[in-house]
Amino acid sequence: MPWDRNDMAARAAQELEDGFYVNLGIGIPTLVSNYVPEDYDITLQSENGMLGMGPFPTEEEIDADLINAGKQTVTELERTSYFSSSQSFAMIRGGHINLSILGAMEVSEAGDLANWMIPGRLVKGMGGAMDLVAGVQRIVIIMDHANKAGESKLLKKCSLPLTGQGVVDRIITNLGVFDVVEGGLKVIELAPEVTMEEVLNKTEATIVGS
Amino acid sequence: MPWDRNDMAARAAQELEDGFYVNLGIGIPTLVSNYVPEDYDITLQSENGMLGMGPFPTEEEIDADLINAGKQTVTELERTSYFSSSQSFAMIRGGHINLSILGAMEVSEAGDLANWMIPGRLVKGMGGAMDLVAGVQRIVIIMDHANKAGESKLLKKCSLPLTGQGVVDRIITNLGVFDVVEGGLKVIELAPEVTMEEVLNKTEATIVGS
Amino acid sequence: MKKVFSSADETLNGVLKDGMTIAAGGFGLCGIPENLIAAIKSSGVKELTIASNNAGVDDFGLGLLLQDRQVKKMISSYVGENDLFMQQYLAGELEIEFNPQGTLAERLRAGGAGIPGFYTATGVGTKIAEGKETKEFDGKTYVLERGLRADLAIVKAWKGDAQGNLTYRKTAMNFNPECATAGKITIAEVEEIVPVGALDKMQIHTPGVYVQRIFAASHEKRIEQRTTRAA
Amino acid sequence: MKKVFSSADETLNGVLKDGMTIAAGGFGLCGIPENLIAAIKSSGVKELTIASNNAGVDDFGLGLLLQDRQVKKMISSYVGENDLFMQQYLAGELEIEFNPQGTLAERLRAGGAGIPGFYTATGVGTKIAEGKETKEFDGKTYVLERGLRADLAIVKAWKGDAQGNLTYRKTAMNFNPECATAGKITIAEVEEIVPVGALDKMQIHTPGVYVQRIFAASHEKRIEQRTTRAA
Repeated sequence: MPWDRNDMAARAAQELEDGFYVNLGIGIPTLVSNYVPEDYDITLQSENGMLGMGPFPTEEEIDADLINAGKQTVTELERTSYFSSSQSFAMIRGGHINLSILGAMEVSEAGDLANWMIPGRLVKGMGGAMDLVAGVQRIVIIMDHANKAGESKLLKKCSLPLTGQGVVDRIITNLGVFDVVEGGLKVIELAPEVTMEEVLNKTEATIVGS
Repeated sequence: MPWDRNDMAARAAQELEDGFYVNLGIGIPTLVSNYVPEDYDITLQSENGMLGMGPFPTEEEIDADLINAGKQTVTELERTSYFSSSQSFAMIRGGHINLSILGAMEVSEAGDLANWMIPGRLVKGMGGAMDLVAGVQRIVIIMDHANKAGESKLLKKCSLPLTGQGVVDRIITNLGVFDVVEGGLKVIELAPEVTMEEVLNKTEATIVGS
Repeated sequence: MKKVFSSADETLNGVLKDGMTIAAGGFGLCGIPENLIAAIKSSGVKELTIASNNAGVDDFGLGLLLQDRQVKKMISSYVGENDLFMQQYLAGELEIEFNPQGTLAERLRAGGAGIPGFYTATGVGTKIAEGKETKEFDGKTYVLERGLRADLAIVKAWKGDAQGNLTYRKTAMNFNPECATAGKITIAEVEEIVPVGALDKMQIHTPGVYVQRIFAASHEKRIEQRTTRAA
Repeated sequence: MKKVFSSADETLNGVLKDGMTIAAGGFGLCGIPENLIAAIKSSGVKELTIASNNAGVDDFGLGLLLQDRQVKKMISSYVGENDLFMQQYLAGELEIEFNPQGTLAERLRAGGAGIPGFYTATGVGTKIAEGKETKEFDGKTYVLERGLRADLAIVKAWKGDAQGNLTYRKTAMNFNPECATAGKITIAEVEEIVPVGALDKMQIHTPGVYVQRIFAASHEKRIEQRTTRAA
């Protein structure tokens, strides 16, 4: 049985290490915060200028001056610090954030990532995604293995404009966990009841060493 | 009668305009703060990380954490703000300081400045001088017209290693005030009883339009 | 040198010109100079180039300037919250220059800090690097990005004083400090003007040298995504 | 991830290596990590490259590391307060790379911010630009300077917490925030460790992500130029 959104988030939480500074993308990556091991000291960075992001506020706690990078109201923690945008991206670009978990439209076997633009469709902008993938120490992608038309999103080469070139370290899909290695993608783990044959059938990217 | 140190500082104070942000070099330039018109709102920047530098402290006010760029103990004012070195030089390099008044060993008729290094002698370093002359809106030099050997310090070409190229706007010496203009130095003002002939005799640099 | 003014209109007096470049602080609708934006709308100034991370929403923030087509070009990282923007963009009435968010922040900082260009790995191998110079450092490729200055910067702070010293509150800080340094003229709207000396001297986010005009005003502070948890 | 240690020696455990590069905060003797410098002296580590605006004085600050010839090279803007430095320099025992003060600060900031190179007008046409690339922007010439990272950064702050958040006091801030970002490992000595949450969240100069180890100690805070006015 392939993983659902929450399974993928739970699996992604295994990427965390105690003491990590982490930036979570919008969508499924946000769910990862529900699966942080209790004895881990994890600090979430929000690229609009906050280190130590807390949960959503109660109705009473809502503060218009306190939002995350998805423009959602959030809360602060005891450890929280605030800073400006250039300082926030200095932290990101300078490699001080240990891990970023992001969504994707396509990933190539070379670790190229496309997640910001579909030509001919409305272009909304890349926000901080290009900086995150270029600067954060480790990039883990969570996404469905195939698009709605059933086509593989793990490709030999991305068809969409790139967010970053050779930036992805690991991909977690509903079918399993894949690492970008020399020559293609390596299967690290399969979701329950998912077979290697199914993965090979549903993946355009080269699967190596399996 | 040529100007003395205090006369030169007083003349340099005429370069100030109400509301100016000013960086004063070590030595005679420091004396300029004694001649600020009382109705002027002048803010002194100290490049080690302070905007709004106050006078020297009383014995009771001395604070080891509060020094100026000359490593002298100073005081803060109501308006004072503190910041880091990169922020301080962002302010300087970015052209946000209106005026810097500095000392010099040599100035050329092209506005080149040499004030940090004498080859063969001990080299102590340029500190913030190169950043100041490259970034501050207007550079005014205070120096003696001649060195101890009686040789002009206003030269056709500097003989010493430069602090900056074409950076000086105005020079105030014991003999008068000189602007760097197309083709050489222009006499703006002479000290009392100093004649143009004396200036021409004592100046190696080309004097134009006088 | 009086820096304190009584209103947004008064601070903008003599400052606005058709075709000028404006850097505007704010992230989404958080920490935006909402009174200055409204006053710029009223002024009718046109052909603006605006550097701002986002373009507001249709009826608030920078979106207000789109209603009367006052904007020629946006330099932004994300404009997805503004339908009017999309319509004008698709109709060819509005240019957009996308900058990665961190690159935009650094361009403004660099512009204000006298740095005309810097290298970043962000965007290398993507559309963003097309037509830009690249250079290798220690075997890795970086793209040259330019410092960005603006004719006018408009920022929103929490507290300010008559010297122009500013402090910001929580994530409403965002791009405001960078914009403040990048403006040839910088105007700040604040929630409260406090006496000079009342701000903690070690905690002034924007020293007064960067701010030419300042005024206090009330702020609607509209929230885009009101997300809550059970109490 | 315990960041709080009990002493300078303990924080340096396993960190020091001959030939390493160390970025050290401080301006003159103001805001220097004096306990860490003393511990580095005791450790006997050699062949150090040290990026620090100054080199201390003969018997305090970084000057202590010169006594046993532990320093191979200094990257500084001004070393005029240290006679021992001059002796070793003239004897060819010590290298010096002079950086303009603002360039040194920006190099450390850039290194910590993932910017491998930037352009500045500082030093153009002088010895400092010799052998470096230059480039024209808008008709003016700038020199390319490199971002600077260090194997270890040692900084001195006023108050810190167990998360590594730091605040600095007055002009003792100086190069400390930049050094903190430039270190692959950053160790902070503070006057006081306060509970997490006690520092004003909007006023933390160095967020904890930059600081791997922290300890509290007393500080002599020697003054170089004791200048006073009549009371």
